[in-house]
Amino acid sequence: MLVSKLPQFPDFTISASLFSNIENGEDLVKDIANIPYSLIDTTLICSVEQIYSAIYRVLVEYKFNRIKTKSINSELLLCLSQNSNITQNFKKFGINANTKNLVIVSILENQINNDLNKEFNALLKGEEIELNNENLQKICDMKAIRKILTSNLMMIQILPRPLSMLFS
Amino acid sequence: MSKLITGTYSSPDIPNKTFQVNCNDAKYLTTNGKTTGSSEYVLKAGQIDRDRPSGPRRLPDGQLTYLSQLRCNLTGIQDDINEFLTERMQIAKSKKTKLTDTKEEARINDEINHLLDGGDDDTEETDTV
Amino acid sequence: MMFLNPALPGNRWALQMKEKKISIRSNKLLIKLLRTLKEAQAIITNITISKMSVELVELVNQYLTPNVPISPIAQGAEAIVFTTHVHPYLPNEITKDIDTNKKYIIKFRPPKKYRHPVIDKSLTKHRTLSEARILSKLFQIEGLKVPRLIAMDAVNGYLWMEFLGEDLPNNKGFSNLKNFLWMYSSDGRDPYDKVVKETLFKVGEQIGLLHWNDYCHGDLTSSNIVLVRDSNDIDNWIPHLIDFGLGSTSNMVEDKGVDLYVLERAIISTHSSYSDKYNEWLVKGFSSVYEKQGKNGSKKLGELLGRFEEVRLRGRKRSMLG
Amino acid sequence: MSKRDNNMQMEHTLTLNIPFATSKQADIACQVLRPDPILRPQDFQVKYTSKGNELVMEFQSIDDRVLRVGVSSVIDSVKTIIETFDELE
Amino acid sequence: MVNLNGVKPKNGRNYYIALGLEGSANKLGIGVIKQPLLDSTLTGDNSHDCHTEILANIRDTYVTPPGEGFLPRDTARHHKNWCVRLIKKALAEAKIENPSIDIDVICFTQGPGMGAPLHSVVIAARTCSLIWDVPLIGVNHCVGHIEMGREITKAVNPVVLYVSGGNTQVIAYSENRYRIFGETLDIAIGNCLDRFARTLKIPNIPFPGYNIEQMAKKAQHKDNLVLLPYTVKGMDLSMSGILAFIDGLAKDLFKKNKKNKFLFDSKTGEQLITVEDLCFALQENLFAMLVEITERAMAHVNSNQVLIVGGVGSNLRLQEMMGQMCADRANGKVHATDERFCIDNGVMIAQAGLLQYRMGDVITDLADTVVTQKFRTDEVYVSWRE
Repeated sequence: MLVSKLPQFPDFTISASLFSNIENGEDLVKDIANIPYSLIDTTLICSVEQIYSAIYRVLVEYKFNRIKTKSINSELLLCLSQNSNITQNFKKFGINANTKNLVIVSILENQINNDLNKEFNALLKGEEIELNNENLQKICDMKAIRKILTSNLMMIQILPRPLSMLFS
Repeated sequence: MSKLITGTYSSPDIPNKTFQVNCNDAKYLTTNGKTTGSSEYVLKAGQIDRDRPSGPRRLPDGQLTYLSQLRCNLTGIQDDINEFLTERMQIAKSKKTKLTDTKEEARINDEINHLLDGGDDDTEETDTV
Repeated sequence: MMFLNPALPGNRWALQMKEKKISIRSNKLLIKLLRTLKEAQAIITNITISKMSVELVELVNQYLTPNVPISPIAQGAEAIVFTTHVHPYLPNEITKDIDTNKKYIIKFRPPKKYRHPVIDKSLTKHRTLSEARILSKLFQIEGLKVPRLIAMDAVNGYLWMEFLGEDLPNNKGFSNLKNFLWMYSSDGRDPYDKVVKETLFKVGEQIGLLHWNDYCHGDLTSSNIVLVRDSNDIDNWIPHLIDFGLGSTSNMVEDKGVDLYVLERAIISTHSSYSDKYNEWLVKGFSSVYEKQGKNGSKKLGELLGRFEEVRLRGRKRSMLG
Repeated sequence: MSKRDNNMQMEHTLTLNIPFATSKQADIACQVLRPDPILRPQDFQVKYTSKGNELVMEFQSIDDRVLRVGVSSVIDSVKTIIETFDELE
Repeated sequence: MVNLNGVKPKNGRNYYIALGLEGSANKLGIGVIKQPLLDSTLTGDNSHDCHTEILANIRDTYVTPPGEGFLPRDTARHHKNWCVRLIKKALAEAKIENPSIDIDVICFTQGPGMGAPLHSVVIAARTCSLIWDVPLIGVNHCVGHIEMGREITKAVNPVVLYVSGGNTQVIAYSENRYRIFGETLDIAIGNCLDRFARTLKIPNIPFPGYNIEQMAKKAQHKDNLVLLPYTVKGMDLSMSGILAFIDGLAKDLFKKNKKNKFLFDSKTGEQLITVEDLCFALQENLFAMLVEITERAMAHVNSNQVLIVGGVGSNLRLQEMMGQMCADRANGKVHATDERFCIDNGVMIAQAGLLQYRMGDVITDLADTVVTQKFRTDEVYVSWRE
C-alpha cells in the first residue's frame, strides 16, 4: 500500500493499493454505494501519475468547493479524465462485474486509519501487488489507452516521459 | 461699394448663366443662408439650431462694414447657386427616373448630404444616418 | 464605393485602408523589439521583488502551503513564475527514483483587484486553460519540444510544468538561447563553432515544426528558447520552446512572419556581430522542416519567407522613419 | 487614375469674382484656399487667382452634382476668411 | 541635448504666447497660453514642466439631440460659424490687443479627426497667420493631449492611455516618438459608449459617456454582473463585438423579451437586470480591458506612472480602476486631468505646438498645413524630449 500526502494538502492522507486477479467484482459493483473508497479499473491506467494527478485535481476541487459528484471518492473517477461527463467517466474508469485488476484509493481528511490495509484486503478478493508503473503497464490495455488519450489531450502529459512518447 | 460679387455658370446646354447680387433683396443682406442650415435629420430629431453664423458687423453709424456686406452678399449668391444647381440635378435625374417630385427632391438632398459628409468616409461618428 | 467630397481636403491615406493594419503589426514588432532590449539589460540585475510581488508571493504561499517552498524567477503583467523542488502530487516513493534534483515551474496568474470579480475569475480560468491546452497540443506533435504540463488549477490560475534547462558553466547564466550564444562569443571561444551552428539549426527546426502545424508562439525571443543538454552527449543541446502565454493557433502567414521577425530582431539586438550567420542557420533549420514536406511544403515555405521579408522591410522602414 | 481626367469632360463650369476691400485680402484668401488638394481631380477642379482686389475662383466639374457640393464648400471657406478679416484684422 | 530656448520669444520678451485652435471632433476649443523663458528648459528633459499659464481656455461643443450622433457636415458648420467669434473672445479674455505683436505662434490641430471640422478650423488658422504675420504649427491631436497631461500633472515619463470618442491607444515614449503599444482594432471607446448611449436614448449633455457613468453608479445588481465578450488581443483590443452584444441586450430589455435568460428569470419572468446594470457591466468590461493593456505596456517599458488623457479619461470609475492597478506596483501612480483639460481643448494644442515651435519647428509653406483624418501619434518626431 502506498501511503502519502500531497504537499499542498497536508490534512489529507492518501492510501492506494493495486490488486490483481479480483474475483468478487460482481459483489463490489452491487455494493459500490457503500464502499468508502475509490475503486478504479486499471484497464485504462498505465501509470501512477495518472492516478495521482487525478487525486491532485480532486483535492483542488474539493478544497475550493467545486466537486461535481457526491463524494471525494466518486470525484476521483471523474477527475481521471478531462472529460466532464460523469456517466461516461464512471463507465470508463469505474469497476464492472468483470473487473480483474483495480486500484483502490482512500482519501481521508484529518484522520488516520491504521487498519486500512486490512480493510482493503477484507473487501477485495484478489492479490495485492506493488502499485508502480511497471505493474500497471503489465495489466493495462495499451490499445484502449492510446485511443482515449488522443482524445484527451491533457492526460498525455501526465504519463512518465518514456511512456508518453509512445503516444506522440 | 465699387464692385459686387458676380458668378458665371456654363454647361453644354446652358452656355452662360450669370449670378448677381441684388442689393435691395433681403437675401443678400443676411449671413444666415437658406441652403446652409443644419441638416434636416438633426432638425427632425428635435435639434434647436444654435449654430447660425454670427451676424454682420456694423459700424457705429449703423452701416454694415464692407466685409460684412461682402459676406452677406456671398451668402445670397451661395443660396442662388445651390438652388440653381439642385434644380439642375433634379432635371438631370428626372430624365432618367420617374419618381414623384417630392421623393426625387428628398433623394437629391440625400445625395448632396452624402457628398457633404464625403470626406469622412470612415469616421465612426457618421454611423447614425 | 463612397464618393468623396471633392472640395474637402484630400486624405492621403483614405485610399490606403490597408495601411492601418500594417501599422498595427509594425507597432507590435516595435514593442517586442523594445522588450528585447530591455531584457538585455535585465539579465544583469536580479529579479527585484516589487511591492506587488511581496503581497502576491504571500498569496501564493498561502495557496501552496509551506510544504511547497518557491522562488520567484520572473514577473510579467499577467503572470508570476516560480520554481520549486516539490512535485505537486507524486508520492516520494515514486519521485525519489526519478530524480532528486528535479525542479518544477509554477506559473500563476494573480487576481487583478481592478477587475470586477466575475470578470477576473472568468479571465483567469479561461487563459490558464487555454495555455494548458496549447501546451498539450504542442506536446503531441512529433519532434516538437515543449515543457510537460504537470498540474493545473485553472480557477485559481495555476499551472505546474516541468522545469527545463540548466545553469551554463562559468556563471554564464541559465541555458536559454541568448545566454548560450553569449557563452560562445566570450572567453575566446569560437562564435561560429559547429555546436552553435547545429544548435541554431535545431532551433530553426523547432520553429519550423511549430509553424508547419499552424501554431504561433506570439513572443518568440531568444530567452523563450531553452536548451536542454543531452545527458549522453554534452555538445548536443536540444532546444525547447517555452512560454506560450501569447501562443495561438494560426494559419496566417503574417503571424508566422512576425514570429520569425521578432526572433531575428532579438538575435540582431543581442548578438549583432554574428547575427547574419546566426539568422542564416536558423532559417536553414526552419526551412528544412518545410522542405521535408514535399511540394506543398516548399510552396508554403516560399510564401512564408516572402512575408518574413515583407515584415522585415516594414520593420526597418518604421524604425528609420524620421 | 483613368485617362478621363482631361478637361474635355469638365464641361460644367462656374466662375466667381469676389471683390475684397484690398488686394492684400484677395491675395491672402487665395493663399488660404490653395493648399487643400482635391480628392477627385478627375471630377472636379478649381483655380484660385487674385486680380487686384478681386479673388477669382474658377470651378470645373463633370456634372452639376459635384459642382454643387464643391462650390458651396469653398464658399463656406471664403465666408470664414471674410469674417476673419472683418473681426480680427 | 534638448534646448527649449533655441527660438527666442518675440520682441525680446521673456515669455512666449501661443494661440491654439482645436476642432477635430464635435468640440471647438480656443486656448491662449503663456510660457516663461526658463533656465530649466535650457537642458535636459523638462518639457513636462514649462510653467504654462493659461490665459484663455474657451470651448463650444456641437450638441445633438438624444439618440443622435454628430455628422461631419453639421459639426463643420458649427465650427465654421463659431470659430471667429471664439477666437475673438479668447483673445479678449487673454487681454491680447494686438495679436501680430503679442502672439508667437498659432497652433492648430492637423489631425487625426473628422476631415470637414478640421478643415473648417484650419481655414481660420491660415487666415489669422497671414493677416497677423504669425507663424503656424500643425499639431497632432493626440500629442496635444499627452503634452497637456504631462504639463498639468508633471508626470515625467508616463505610459499614456488616450481614450476619447475617436481614439483608444496606449502610448509610451521611446526615442523621440510616442510609440503606440496597443490600440483599438475597430471602434474607439468613446464611440462605443456614445453609441450605446444612443441605443438607450440618453441625453448627449454634457456628454453621453458622463451619463452612462452616472447610470452605472445606480446599478442595482452589481454582484450579478452581465458577462460581456472580453476582447483583448495581445496588446490591442476590439470593441465592436461588445457593443453589438450589449446593444442586443438593451433592445431585448426594451422589448421585454422574456426569452433572454440574461435579463429575465426563465421561470418567473422576473426582470433580473436593469438598464443601469447594463451601463455598469459595459463600463466594468471595457475599462478592465483598457487597464489590462495599460498594465502590459507598463511592464514592457518598466514604468510605474500612467497618464490618462482624452474625454473618457474624466470617467472616475476608469481612474479608480487604473489607480487600483497602479497601487499594486512599486511607486505606482495614476495621473488624470479634470474635464477642462482632458476633454478636447485649444490649450493642449497650444501647449504641444509651442513646444514644437520652441524647438525650431515652423511651417514655412502653407501646403504643409493640410489637415488629415489619419495622423498617427507615432508619426510625430518628438524633438522636445530626450
